[in-house]
Amino acid sequence: FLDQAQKINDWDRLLIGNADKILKLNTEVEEIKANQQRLDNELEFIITQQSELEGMLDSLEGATQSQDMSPFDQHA
Amino acid sequence: FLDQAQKINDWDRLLIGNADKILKLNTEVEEIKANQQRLDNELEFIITQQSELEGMLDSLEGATQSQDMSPFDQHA
Amino acid sequence: ELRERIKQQEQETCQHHSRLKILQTNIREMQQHHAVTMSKLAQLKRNHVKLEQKAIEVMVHQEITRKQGFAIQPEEEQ
Repeated sequence: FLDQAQKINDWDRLLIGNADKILKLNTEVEEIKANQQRLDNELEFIITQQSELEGMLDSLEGATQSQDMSPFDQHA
Repeated sequence: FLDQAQKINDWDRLLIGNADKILKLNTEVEEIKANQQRLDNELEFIITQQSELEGMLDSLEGATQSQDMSPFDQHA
Repeated sequence: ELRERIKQQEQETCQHHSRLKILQTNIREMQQHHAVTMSKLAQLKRNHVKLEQKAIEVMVHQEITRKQGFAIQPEEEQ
């Protein structure tokens, strides 16, 4: 009988430990999800930045080329 | 009584299985966190580099515009 | 009474089991999400390299044009 009581106590301890760890895991999962959202936003930001840069480069390229159409012609 | 013992055995196994699963999930969570950290660093790096590039292009744009103050003037 | 406690423990264990299943599903989803993000990152990096190359080309071109302008203008004045 004592043996059984001991066993029940052990189980209790294991159960409480598991419950704690599950809670902790839950918190971490929520944290990771929030982080993923933040990283997604950063990715979006970079994509926007890249298309801005591309636009700038295109107009700079255009400006440079129209400068070439000048008296000091380029045959190359 | 044997039936009862069998039942207890079953959930004892479930309890231990849970504890194992918690460990496994914990490892996976740690892995995701480490991966996220790396991703975060890479995104930061790209953002910094692109912002630098943007600064350079900005000043280049300024230079191009001042060169354009030629016959085909720019009042804008 | 002991039996009652064991029954409670059993219920809690089952509850834990189903919570762990949900957690596992969540973790799988996050792993997939991460994989998608990584492929987006790869695309971003390629694009970044292209932009950098293009920027260098434009800058070099700009520099050449500027120098030509300086070199030629005085001669033309004469």
